[in-house]
Amino acid sequence: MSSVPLSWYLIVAALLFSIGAYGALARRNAIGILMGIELMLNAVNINLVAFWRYIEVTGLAGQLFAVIVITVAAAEAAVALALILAIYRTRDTVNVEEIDLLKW
Amino acid sequence: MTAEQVVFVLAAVVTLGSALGMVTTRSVFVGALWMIAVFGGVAALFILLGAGFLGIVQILVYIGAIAVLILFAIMLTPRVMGDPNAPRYNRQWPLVAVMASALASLLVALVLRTDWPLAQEGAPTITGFAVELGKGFMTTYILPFEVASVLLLVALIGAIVIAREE
Amino acid sequence: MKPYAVIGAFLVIGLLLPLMTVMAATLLSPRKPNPIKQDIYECGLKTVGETWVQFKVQYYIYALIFVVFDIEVVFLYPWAVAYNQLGLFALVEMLIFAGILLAGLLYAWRKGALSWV
Amino acid sequence: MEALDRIFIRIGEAFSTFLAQYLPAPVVTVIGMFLSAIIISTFAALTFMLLTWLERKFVGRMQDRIGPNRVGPFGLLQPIADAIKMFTKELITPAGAHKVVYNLAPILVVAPSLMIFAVIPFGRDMVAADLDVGVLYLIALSSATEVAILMAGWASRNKFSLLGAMRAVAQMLSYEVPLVLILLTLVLMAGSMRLTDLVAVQGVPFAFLQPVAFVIFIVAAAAELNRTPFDIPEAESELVAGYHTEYGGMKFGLFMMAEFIAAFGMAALVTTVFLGGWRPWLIPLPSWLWFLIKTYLVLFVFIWFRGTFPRLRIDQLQAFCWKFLVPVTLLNVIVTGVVVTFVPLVRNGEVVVRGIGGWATVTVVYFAVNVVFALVVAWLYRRPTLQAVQQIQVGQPAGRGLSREVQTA
Repeated sequence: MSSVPLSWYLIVAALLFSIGAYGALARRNAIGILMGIELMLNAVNINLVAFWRYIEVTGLAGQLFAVIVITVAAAEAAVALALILAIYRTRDTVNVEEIDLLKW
Repeated sequence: MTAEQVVFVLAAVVTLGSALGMVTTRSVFVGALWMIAVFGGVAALFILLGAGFLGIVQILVYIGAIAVLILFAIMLTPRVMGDPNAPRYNRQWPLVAVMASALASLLVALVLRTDWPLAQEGAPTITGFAVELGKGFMTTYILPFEVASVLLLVALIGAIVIAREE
Repeated sequence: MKPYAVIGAFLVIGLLLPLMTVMAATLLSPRKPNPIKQDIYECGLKTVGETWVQFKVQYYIYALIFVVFDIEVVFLYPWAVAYNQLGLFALVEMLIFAGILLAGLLYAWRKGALSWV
Repeated sequence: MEALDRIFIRIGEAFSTFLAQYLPAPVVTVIGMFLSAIIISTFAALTFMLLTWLERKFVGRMQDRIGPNRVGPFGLLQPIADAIKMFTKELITPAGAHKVVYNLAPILVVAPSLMIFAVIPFGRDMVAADLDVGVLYLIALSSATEVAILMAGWASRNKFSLLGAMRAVAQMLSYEVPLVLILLTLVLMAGSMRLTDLVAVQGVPFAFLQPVAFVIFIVAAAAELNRTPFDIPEAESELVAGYHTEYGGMKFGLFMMAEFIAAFGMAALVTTVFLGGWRPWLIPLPSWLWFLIKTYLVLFVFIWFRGTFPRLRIDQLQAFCWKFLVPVTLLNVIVTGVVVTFVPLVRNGEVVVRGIGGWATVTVVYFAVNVVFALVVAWLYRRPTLQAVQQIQVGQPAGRGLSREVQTA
């Protein structure tokens, strides 16, 4: 049927997830970290849709799950960026290494 | 190589290449542009998988809403974005790089060792998926539908309260 | 699959057409750069202060409300296309959904978040 | 008549059968797809040239001028002269610009405006990509334009560019919401996001069934296109030229091209979803000709706006969108939802309205509901409107009725 095997999609998703994780953990800028997290969520969505296509193509659950993930990602980005802007206003920085008020 | 495979490889290269560009570039704004290219590549993968509706939604929400929101946030933090000498990584980045590569190799090895089922016969419901989704939201999946609106309301109120200058 | 292939063709042509236009213009146009010509335009003066001016947070608030409505689209359009196959129950469900969002909009309105301050 | 109506389809079929003699079938399909893309894109580019002339001529007449009249008869060759000028002007890259993003932005701003036409039905059976999520696709495209505009503003490293880009995108985002909600109303009535279905269901043009939505759509579309009276992002007296201040020569030309093609695309969308698309009105002309006539009528309205209205201020603009258009259109979705339940146009994917009597009933019901709806809205908004009128009469700056918080702040 489809000439692209499922494993190809899964490999792309795995690599995308790892790159996103790297971006989220290594970036200094809080917005950069958020962007990394968005990549990871995208990788998850690739997996969800790929499994929907190859295992449960008649059902809705796979794609519906992806829609919900997209919704949550958007809500998360909205609140996270609002937090970043609030921190920027008071601390004049979005560098996570300098935002350490709660460490002690 | 079939046409589908060619398109897949193209989309995958765009996605992963842009993802690498995103995490390695110095400027956050350029990083966000790379991120948009990733979103476009993922949308192409969705469409290739027969999830046309989701591919369009991916562009609509990720590029049209989330990416624009991130670009706006970058514009609103000028003292950070205007500084060309700001280092892009924190102190732990070499360690993270090792761990991320380890994770990637582990996952890929796992995927390759598993015997995945082949694609099911019969074309997926590409056309009319939106109708099916609408029916699903009104019947089986009514709870996620309404919870999503509550989530959006909470996010809206929370973000407005946090972001506004008092 | 075919409509998406056509859209792919449109994407390729849509990128190639302006690209070729710019390339043709690069070949046809003269090239005599000098520092004053390449200076940043500011009504004939030297540019004053930083380019990165501080924008109002209001821009972000509008983008934020837009995001919420944009995601609403993802839920309401499937409802709209399926509505002619469903009963009155679907209308009530949508009213709850839209009502919750309308409450969000009214909240933003009352807080003054919709005003350009 | 029939032959003339299908002339483009016939030519396409003849061409592909001719090619099929020499090439394998998949190759012919691919060539056909690219050929349709090339032809439609070229058509859009030529329309852009015609539109620049039309706009200048019409606005000139409205302002008691003649407009372009030197190059060729009636100044018709003016666009060609402009094109030659654009091509031969030096392409200046400002010193502080981010070179790659700066050069990429004009290309990326044109592509989405050309891609609009992939899903627009130009005539009977004349649609390049009959997408089942056509309406969503069009909404998604306009967001791609926003990213390109932000790229242009950021890469120029100019205050005016950056400010213009932020304003343009904020405005496009805001006005996208009423557009999307109105399209939702129409999709609800037609029960499909496919643009050909939306045309097929319009036994009576939706402009008559949803007059309030139609008027709001035209206004919001003008704002979405950054056209006067909503051209704050490019207010030449305030912001030089907005996000394309630092662009010259053909790169500037590409921004203009994107703007005009997007206007043409928006007019085509209005025609498709509100004016019955290619469906002939009374006079039997070829379907594609009817489509073009209607589209140019809508374009004329956009040009007319520009010749008539002064520019709004940004706080007025945003208040108008969020405090008037969005609540009204959201209410309209709910009202239409109720009406559709009792007077459906489509049931289980089939058009259920039959005959002249059926359509007359539907039109009367929807039109009456819209009149009542408009009156209710007028009553709800009577206070801010009256305030605005009073302020104009006593000579205060107008339009603050809707943004009361501004005055107290």
